[in-house]
Amino acid sequence: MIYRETGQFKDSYSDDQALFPIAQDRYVIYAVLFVTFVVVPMLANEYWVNAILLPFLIYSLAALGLNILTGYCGQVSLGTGGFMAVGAFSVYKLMVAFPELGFIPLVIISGFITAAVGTLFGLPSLRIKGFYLAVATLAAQFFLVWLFNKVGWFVNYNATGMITSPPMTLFGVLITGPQAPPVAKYLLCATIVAIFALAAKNLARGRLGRNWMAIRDMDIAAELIGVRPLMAKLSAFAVSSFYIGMAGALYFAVWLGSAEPTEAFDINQSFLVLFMIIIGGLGSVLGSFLGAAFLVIMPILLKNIMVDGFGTNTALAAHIEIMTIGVLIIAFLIVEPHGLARLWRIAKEKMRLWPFPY
Amino acid sequence: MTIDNLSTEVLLRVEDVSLNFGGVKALDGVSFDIRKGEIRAIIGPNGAGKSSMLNVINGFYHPQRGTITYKGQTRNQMRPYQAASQGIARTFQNIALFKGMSTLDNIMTGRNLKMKTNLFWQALYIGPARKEELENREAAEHIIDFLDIQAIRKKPVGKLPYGLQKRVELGRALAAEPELLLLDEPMAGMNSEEKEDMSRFIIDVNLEFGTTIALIEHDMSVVMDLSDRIVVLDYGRQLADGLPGEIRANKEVIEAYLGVSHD
Amino acid sequence: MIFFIEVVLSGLMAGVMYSLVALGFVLIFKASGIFNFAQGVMALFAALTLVGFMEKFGMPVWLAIAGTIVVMIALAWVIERAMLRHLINQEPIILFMATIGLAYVLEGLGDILWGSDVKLLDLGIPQGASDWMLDNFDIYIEKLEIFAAATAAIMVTILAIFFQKTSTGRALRAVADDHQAALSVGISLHTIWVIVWSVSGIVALVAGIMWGSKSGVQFSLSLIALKALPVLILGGFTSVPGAIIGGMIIGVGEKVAEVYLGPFVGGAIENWFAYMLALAFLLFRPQGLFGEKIIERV
Amino acid sequence: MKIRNLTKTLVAALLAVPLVSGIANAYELTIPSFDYRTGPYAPNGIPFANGYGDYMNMLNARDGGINGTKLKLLPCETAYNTKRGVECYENVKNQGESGAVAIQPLSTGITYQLIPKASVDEIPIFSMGYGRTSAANGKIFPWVFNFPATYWSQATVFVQYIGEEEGGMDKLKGKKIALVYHNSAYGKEPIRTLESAAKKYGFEFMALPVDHPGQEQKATWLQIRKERPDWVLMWGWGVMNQVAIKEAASIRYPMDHFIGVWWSGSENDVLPAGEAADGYLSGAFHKPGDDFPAHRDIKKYLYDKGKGLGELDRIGEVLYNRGLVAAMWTSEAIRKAMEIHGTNEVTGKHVRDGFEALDVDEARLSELGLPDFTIPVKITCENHEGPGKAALQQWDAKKKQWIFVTDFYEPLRDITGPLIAEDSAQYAAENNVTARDCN
Repeated sequence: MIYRETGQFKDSYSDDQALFPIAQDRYVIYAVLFVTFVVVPMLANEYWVNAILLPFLIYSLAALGLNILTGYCGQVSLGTGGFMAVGAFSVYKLMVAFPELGFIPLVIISGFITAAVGTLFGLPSLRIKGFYLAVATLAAQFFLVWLFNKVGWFVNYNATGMITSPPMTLFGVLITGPQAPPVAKYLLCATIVAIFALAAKNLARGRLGRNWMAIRDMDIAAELIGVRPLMAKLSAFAVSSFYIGMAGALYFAVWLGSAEPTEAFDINQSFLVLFMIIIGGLGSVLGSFLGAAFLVIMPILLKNIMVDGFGTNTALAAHIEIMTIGVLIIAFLIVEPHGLARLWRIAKEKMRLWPFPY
Repeated sequence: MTIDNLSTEVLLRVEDVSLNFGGVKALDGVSFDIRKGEIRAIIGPNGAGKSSMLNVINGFYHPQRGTITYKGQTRNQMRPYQAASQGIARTFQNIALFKGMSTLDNIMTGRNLKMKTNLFWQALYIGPARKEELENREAAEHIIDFLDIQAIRKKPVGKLPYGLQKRVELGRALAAEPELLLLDEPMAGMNSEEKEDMSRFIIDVNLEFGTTIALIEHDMSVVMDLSDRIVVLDYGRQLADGLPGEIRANKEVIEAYLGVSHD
Repeated sequence: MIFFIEVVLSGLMAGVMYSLVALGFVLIFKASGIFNFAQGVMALFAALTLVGFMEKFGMPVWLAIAGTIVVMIALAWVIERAMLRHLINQEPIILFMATIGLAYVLEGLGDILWGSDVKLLDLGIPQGASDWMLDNFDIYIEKLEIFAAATAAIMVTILAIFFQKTSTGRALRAVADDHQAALSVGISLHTIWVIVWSVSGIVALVAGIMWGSKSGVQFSLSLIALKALPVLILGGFTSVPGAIIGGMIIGVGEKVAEVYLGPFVGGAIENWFAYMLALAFLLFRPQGLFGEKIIERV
Repeated sequence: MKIRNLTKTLVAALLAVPLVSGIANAYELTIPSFDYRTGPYAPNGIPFANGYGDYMNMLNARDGGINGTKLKLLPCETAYNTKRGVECYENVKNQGESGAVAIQPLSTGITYQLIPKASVDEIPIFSMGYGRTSAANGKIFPWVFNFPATYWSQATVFVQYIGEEEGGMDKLKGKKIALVYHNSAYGKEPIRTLESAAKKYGFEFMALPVDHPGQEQKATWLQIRKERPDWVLMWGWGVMNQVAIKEAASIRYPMDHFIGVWWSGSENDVLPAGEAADGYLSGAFHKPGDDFPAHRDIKKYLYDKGKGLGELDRIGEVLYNRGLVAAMWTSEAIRKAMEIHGTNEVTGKHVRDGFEALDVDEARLSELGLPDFTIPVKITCENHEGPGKAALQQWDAKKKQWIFVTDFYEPLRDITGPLIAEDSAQYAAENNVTARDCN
């Protein structure tokens, strides 16, 4: 009976509208935040930050973005890699041109730039639906990557088209570049992700979120009750791209430190993020995190266990690794097509009834 | 309900509307009006063009010929959301709820047009946005009480039994506080008591909120009890238009419609 | 002028090569509404198996091919057993995701079984430019691609006959139109799926052979799937002729663009141009060139 | 339920990483080997990794490591993917007592990735003939070494060869040279060099990009057929090479006027084209074949005992030898480091000094059982490119082997020099690095 809301009466709608109406959920969240911002920074070593935590956080942000578009608004997109590139190159140009603005504002500006681009490429969604749209967004993917690869201006005419993130500080602490202490990088990303995850949750439970879901579930009916498809879809594209753009900015500036468009933002990037939200759970903020965690950690985990643990040779390990991932994906989908997030909810339901299941 | 409380102010007038899909005539020169505050029934056999008529009224279909005059302004085309924003709401023949969302959210979506705060406030979920959400939650809760569906407030509608889904859909339409409410077979596939409940709701809506209602229904007894006036369609043509009594008496109608079995 | 013809011709040929891959997608999507992401990897897997049979077991070509076909059918059966039947009536995107899982599995399996080196695939398919064309008309066409075109033609004919004449074929179409209907006339969805996946497995083998003899059999083979996607949206996910015609349009379009437009913008525009072209088509026909019309009702 | 598993496995991950660093009895030198035995470029990655690993293991088996200190080869699969490269780097850099003593990233992307990190973690990056060309400037990039020659030097070598074939550099005027390149950072490397060479010698230069992976190059070769360049250079990788060579053959482009970079000159690249590839040229800085004492030792000490990483009959392939020569230079740098710092317990920091003082001449090569296997290399503080020389090898389809057809050319430093200065200056400016003093 650890998890039950009986006895928790809500005497106002505002209580009921609260983010986590059930007390236990609130405690869980506090615990998570505590771990994220206090425990992890104390424990995490460089390997954990650079190899696991940073990619996890950054992909979570990207997944959040895509989930808004695909999970909530039902528009499947495979342009994520391209949009991340927009964010990355925007922040690069800005960092070189206006370092005085400070890193976080620059990241947010890059987000807005990406939002604009995303909205532009969202226009076809007004006519094209389903997988047709999905494949059509690949046009964005390939075009954007080509653009950044071709136009010298984006890379400040670097001979090879590589961009390297110049060192920047926040509150006097380095947060980009090789000298930056891992913990600083981690805290920066964690903070941004936490804030915007909250924002996403708010949007999702508000009017905009409902309109998105209405379009997703039955666009015709939605239009007939006064949801403007144009506004709903484009706003979804804009918000989604905003998130993905910021993710791209952090991905390049904080995590990788240098990037080349053709490799760092290729089509696999788009697929990876899409997998994350499907496995994690479409239309679920929590799902975005679970999906990212799964696809970031699982491969490394398998690799470490096999290679370091059992001394399997790297090639075989890599092959087994990819097969295992594949099998796990299928297994998950069979067990719970609605993703890890749903599994979590079911688990909670169980706990709610336990030990008296009736 | 009865003739005397029937105002004469016309809310909506349909004039000589024709609609065809690739040669097939769905509507052919249909003309009738709906008066403020009345319950107007549209009947006819399957494929008579009843649903098409509603779709024309709220702008989902665009008639090739004819005009629609709503609240004094005449037009022959408008986008559905414009219709909605001018106070036309509707329910659907085969339920068109947002299956992934809870009852409450469905109804809140219905209030979409009443809500104005912008993205940024919503993202913060404080100040105006929060206030707005709460106000509209209040309103939504009224409808929930009115339809007596408190129990399923948080349930995803996809899993609800048919009768309840119909009810939620009505709720979603009411949430918009419409002037004109279009009901497309609100009682299809219901058992007799569910039908009774539904009829009661419709009448209450009409009386309490003074909402004008246009309804399509097959069940003659229901139609005859509920409606103030009835228009009969058959294969897109307008067969008759009048008070329930007159329709009941109308020979043509009896032959064309009441005669034949309707399923 | 000659050169332009040349460009168009090789565009057409390249297009057919794409169509070979696209066909597999179409078959499965048509019959089960599944967007089979694994199609490319299936081509790779088939080709690997074929080469493996020939190299490791020294089988003659015909036997190796027969063997590979058997393998692909077995694969289809396993896929249906282990995966599809547990995912009946799921949303398309879930099924799509599942096929991605499948792609991963096949990718790993193929490497483990047959290794990751480049393997020569020589079935005696004519290679290199057609000297006759080159000498007489100074037009450059790959023999292999002419061969591929011919194969594609034959394959489409066979498929057409299969769909129109045979009872199984009709059953498949029934399923494509309406699952319930199909079930009601007493066709087991399971058998249907096994058949479809087998057929597209064989199509994948053909694609694998063609691309394999072009560039040697290696991992990159699985990436040709990306070349097939614009063909799909342009031709429509559900149309076999669409896959062919779409392929040709894409092929010609991207080649002409690359040769005549590329030099001015720095080249390598083929990829995105193909998608842009398809996108442009979609704006006029949201269901693709030959896809079934989408009718919205309430 | 699934969730619980996930958390469980998470804990496992925590344990999995330190597992290795735990075991350390005698002092061992951790030698990471960034392999790619999977993914689209595996066919090239595998032989290199085998050559690199075999040589190190052979040193262990034959002389018990370097000066008696064992080498611990630490393979890590990157799949030629930058993101996995990051994980590999973080994973290997602190393992063992020594920590990673030198890293061979084997990917331009990963190299760029590690260049800034290297100086912080004090691990030398040895990007042998690839990566960031301007890293040749030791004043700006003290931790990066890209000897024996950069792409830019190589490009100028090709230009010289072409000049010779045409009968003098002056004959280059009015000639047309095309570059078919992998549309990525790696492929774009030579463009500026060739452009300025074109300016200097007055030949016409056209660049034709090919997108990854490059199975479909019709358009590219149609353009070549139309423009009829006198020479075609190629900066290709993976399947792109095979397809390009086939296409070239099909349009009857003369193979002996088609020159590939040294990553486009392995058996993998020419074999699929069969007879048609005969006469194709490529850059090289080491000999092919297994007819060297070192190779015999590898067979004797490893393959005869079944400890070899690859297949016996593939020893001596071009990419295998490339891995081997990389291992040789790395081990020599370590040896040098031990000599300089007078200890066998060297770390990355020391090995960097070893690289910077590296001097492997003919005599030393013979001692190592690799008589004139490659060019003598001498590294200095400011010059991390070393000789910058390259030769050309030609494919003999009958014998199925590569044959050296030229001596080693000096690069045209008057062309590469300014470019390197400019590019390294830009890097220094963007990352506020100050050039160190080398005197």
